[in-house]
Amino acid sequence: MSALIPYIDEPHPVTGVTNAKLGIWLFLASEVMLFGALFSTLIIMRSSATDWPAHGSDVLNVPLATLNTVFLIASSVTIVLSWAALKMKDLKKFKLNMGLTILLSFGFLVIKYIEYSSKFHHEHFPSTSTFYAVYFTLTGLHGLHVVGGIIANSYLLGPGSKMWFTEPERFTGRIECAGLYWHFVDLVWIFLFPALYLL
Amino acid sequence: MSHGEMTVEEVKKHIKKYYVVFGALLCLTIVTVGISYLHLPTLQAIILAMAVASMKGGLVAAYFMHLIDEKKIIYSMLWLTLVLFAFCMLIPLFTLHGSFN
Amino acid sequence: MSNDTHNHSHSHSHGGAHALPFWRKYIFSTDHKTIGLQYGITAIFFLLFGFGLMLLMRWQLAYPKQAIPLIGKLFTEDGVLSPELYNQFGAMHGTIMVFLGVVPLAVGAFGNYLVPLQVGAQDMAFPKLNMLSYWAYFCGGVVMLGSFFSPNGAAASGWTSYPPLAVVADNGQSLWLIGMVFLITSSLLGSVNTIVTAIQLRVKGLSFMRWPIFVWAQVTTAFLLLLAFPPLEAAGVLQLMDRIAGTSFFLPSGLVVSGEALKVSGGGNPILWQHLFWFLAHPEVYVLILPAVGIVGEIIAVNTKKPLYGYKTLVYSLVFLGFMSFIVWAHHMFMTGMGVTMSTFFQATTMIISVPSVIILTTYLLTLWGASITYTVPMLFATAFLPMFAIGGLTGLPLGLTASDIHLHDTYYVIGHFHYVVAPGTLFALMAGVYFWYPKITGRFMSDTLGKIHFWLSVIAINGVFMPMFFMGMAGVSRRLYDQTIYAHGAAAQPLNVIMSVSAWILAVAQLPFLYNMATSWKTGKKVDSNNPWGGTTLEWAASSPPPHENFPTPVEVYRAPYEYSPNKKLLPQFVQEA
Amino acid sequence: MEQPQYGFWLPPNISTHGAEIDGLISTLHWFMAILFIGWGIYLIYCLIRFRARPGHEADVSGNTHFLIPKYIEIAIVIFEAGLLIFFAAPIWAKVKKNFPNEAESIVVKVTSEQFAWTIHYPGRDGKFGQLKTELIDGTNPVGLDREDPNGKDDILSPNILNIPVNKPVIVQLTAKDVIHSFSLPVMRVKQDAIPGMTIPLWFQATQTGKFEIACAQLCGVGHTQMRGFFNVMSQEEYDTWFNEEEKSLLGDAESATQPSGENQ
Repeated sequence: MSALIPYIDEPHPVTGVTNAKLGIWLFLASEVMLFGALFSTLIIMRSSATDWPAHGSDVLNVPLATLNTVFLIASSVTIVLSWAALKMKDLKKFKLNMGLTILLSFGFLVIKYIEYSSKFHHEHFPSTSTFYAVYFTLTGLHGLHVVGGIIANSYLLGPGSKMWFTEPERFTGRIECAGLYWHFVDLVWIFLFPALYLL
Repeated sequence: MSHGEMTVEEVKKHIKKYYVVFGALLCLTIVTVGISYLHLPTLQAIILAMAVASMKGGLVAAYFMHLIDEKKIIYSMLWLTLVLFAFCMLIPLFTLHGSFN
Repeated sequence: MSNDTHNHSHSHSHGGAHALPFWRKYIFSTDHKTIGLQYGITAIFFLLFGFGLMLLMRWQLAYPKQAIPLIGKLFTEDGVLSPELYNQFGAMHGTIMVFLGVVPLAVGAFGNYLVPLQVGAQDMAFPKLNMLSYWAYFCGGVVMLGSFFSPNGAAASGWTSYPPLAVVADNGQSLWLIGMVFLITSSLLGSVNTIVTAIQLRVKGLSFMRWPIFVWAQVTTAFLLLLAFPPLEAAGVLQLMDRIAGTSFFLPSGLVVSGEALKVSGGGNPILWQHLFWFLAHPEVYVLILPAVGIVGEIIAVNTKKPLYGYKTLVYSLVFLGFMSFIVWAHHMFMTGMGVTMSTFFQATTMIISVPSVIILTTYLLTLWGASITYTVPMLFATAFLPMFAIGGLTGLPLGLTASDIHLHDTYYVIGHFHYVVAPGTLFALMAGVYFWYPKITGRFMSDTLGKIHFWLSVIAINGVFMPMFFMGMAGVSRRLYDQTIYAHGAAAQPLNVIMSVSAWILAVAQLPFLYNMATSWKTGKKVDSNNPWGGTTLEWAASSPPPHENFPTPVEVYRAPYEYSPNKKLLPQFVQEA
Repeated sequence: MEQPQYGFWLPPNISTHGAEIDGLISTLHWFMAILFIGWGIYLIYCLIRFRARPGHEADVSGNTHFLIPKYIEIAIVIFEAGLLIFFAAPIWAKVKKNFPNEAESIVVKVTSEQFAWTIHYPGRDGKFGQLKTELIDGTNPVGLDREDPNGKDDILSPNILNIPVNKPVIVQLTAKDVIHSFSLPVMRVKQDAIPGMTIPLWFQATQTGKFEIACAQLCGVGHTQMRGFFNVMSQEEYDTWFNEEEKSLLGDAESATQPSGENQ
């Protein structure tokens, strides 16, 4: 059926983009608004809270979070490299880079798990204070986005990659979209990290 | 795709760029963590940290997300989003300072 | 897909559809027309359900504390609607009508069915996402309906769900929030699809300024949904955290509920919810009205037999209206202790937004000048839309100015105002749309006689429901009161409640011919004799009725702007080449 | 004190600022009526004159341009801007910002809860006593500390606001649990009561009488029942009531929290 839908694999002559690319950007636009509202909340909570820690580093583990930042940035590089590999028609290199991306994202989640469990261990829950409420909600939602990314990327690495042999252009486009989403997840973290851990 | 007709040479050039950006991002991460250990006054700390984060975000958006050369339709849509995002970021101002004046 | 498969599948486009099993064709279909119909049928069910809740509430309002005749015992032991149920019905009436009724009908059903047809596409850009969007909506609906059966019933804190009330409320509220997350997801998927379809799948020759006005309205609406809904999603998650994880995003310190200090960390801000909520919910009003404006534009263009007046002005007004709708939200919050600076800003934006609304109304009114108006049933509804929308819009003025809002805020005046916009406004337009495109969808006309009965009864009854609300609001009666007669000024205005309730029941009866008409004309209505029975100019009239699986077996092309007529008064559809 | 007359339109106005609000409301409704009737006449004229009939054809040239609507639209814009600048904003500033002098006014705290109002007078010393959450119970709904010297003479009046006529009243409005809205229809006063915030408002009554306080914001299952009263008294009546309350409070400090509601 989808055979009749144009501009799946080639850009529209007027807009210059494929359907998927326009679609993913629209989706990211809505995500921008989602995190915009959450950052607004963070600012309000911080401005009016009485017991906000003077520095995030007083209560949160900065070295672990820094490592996580490096993980996410690195995974952003690997996913864009996996797309570049497809551009050079190198499926093996694509698989290697995409695999690395997923591995790094898992690394991110593992560290997140360590952070969370140490907080729970010290009886710090979302209900403890507005700081922890913001911390858990924002990192939790970001974490869900990471999980979503892992699912999508794993599909594209595994069963989804068969499309390379039938519709290589379309598959490359899909990887580009997955990459755009993943970079956005990275971008959110780039702002979350200083806002929660460093300030 | 904006990069639909790229040659292998061009892709390789791109890849080089990605590594440079990667390096820049790592440096900026170290910078921002470093600044936080200086324990600057809150306002300066916030401005600096957000400036560095914006630089990092800008690099990711410009190079990894290829916003540096994207199609007009994507730009116009993102400008619209940016304006509305700005409205959304006015909410703290309205919530905290909207009353009684 | 490579080009050869592209061409190959053309010849098989029909065979492929029939080979599908029943559940792929009608249940988990990816055909935009089937999904449009699924949306339509589900939305009409919810509209009737939400309307039913209101009919029950109207008994309590007209005859306080008297048992509801016949069916009252189904709800409570003595047959009297309890205040608990009243609040639940009130909250769910609003939620269901807005999020499960009107938006899915206007955007999900009409948008899904018509946008691909009007841009000449074979289907939506992402058919599977489209299916997912419907099923997310369906799940949201099931959760919302299911919440009535949760231990303490459904959400009862109003459709606005203001905390702290909503946070300390019973569990129905959690289900409400979860339901909303489904509905928001559905809207996001749907709006991405609509925008991409309208922009990318335009046929050759269909430039932006040749889009039918309905497509412009749908695309603007889709942008509103796309960018305004996420803040509510965020707010919903935060409220859910407040309810489930014990956080205090919306709970200030020192709350004492029923004499007990609430054991929460505090430090939150209840006003934050209102900002985030209205950041969505004001654009949401325009989500309700813009598709209606689009539908009315199409119907007026066809039934006046002349071009729409000021197409470009209309388009710019629509887009400007959509954009401005993002910066007026705090006019819902004038009574929260807002200062002079902020309130003046939001009053100014509110006054500015009235300008494009007036322009839209004016262009439609001016289109009538020099026309040759055929009073078909859809045209009757579209005509009625104009003065009804005008009343809805005009009564926004006293609410949009702070000083007059002091007296009218949170009274029946507000209810009258937005119901005039949404009920005799949007819903009339949607009914007009049903009569208008029914022949396209089924290949048969709906009965004219039944349609006219439906129209005249509805238009009289609906004004009987909502017009008294302005007087009641003027008298200062607060909204959402279970029994206003305990107040002296409420008791004095009580006769108005009886008028409203009786009108509402007449309105309910008036919908029976419509439902009957819709159901039976499918099989017995008069058959259409051509693809273009009304004499329309836009692309959907190039397809056969009903359109086949992939809409246009032979590719279509667009040669001119919509709504053009040749000098010798001949219709010039967009898809016909010769001038 | 005669009963006010209510009907299907604005309730009587007994406040000093209400006339301006009513004036704006009626100006707006005249404006709306003129526009609507104008549009309506035009619409009906078109519907009749341009109906499809044998021998009548539509003008399809599409090059007719109308100037009058343009001027009407410009006029509407100017009129709306004028209303905003010269009426709405100044009235709002007067009501919300230009507070009367506290020394010459009655200052009360109004605390709303599900589903009642507590009116808290500072008493003879003009100073509010401390409020402590842990002291809140059935007889002391705001948690007033009677041990506090400032709190000894404070009057707590459940659901009844007594005020003297022709004297400004400043209300410090707050809520204990959820959002309520303090609505005095005859006084053209409405203000949300928001927990965690204390929002000031003021008004001045011009005639005596017994009126009602309504809750205008859905606050739970008893929203309807959240009816309070406010009595506008002559200065002498008010003084008598006030002195009796004070006497009963300071005469017997232990029974101080007994509500004075019967004293209407």
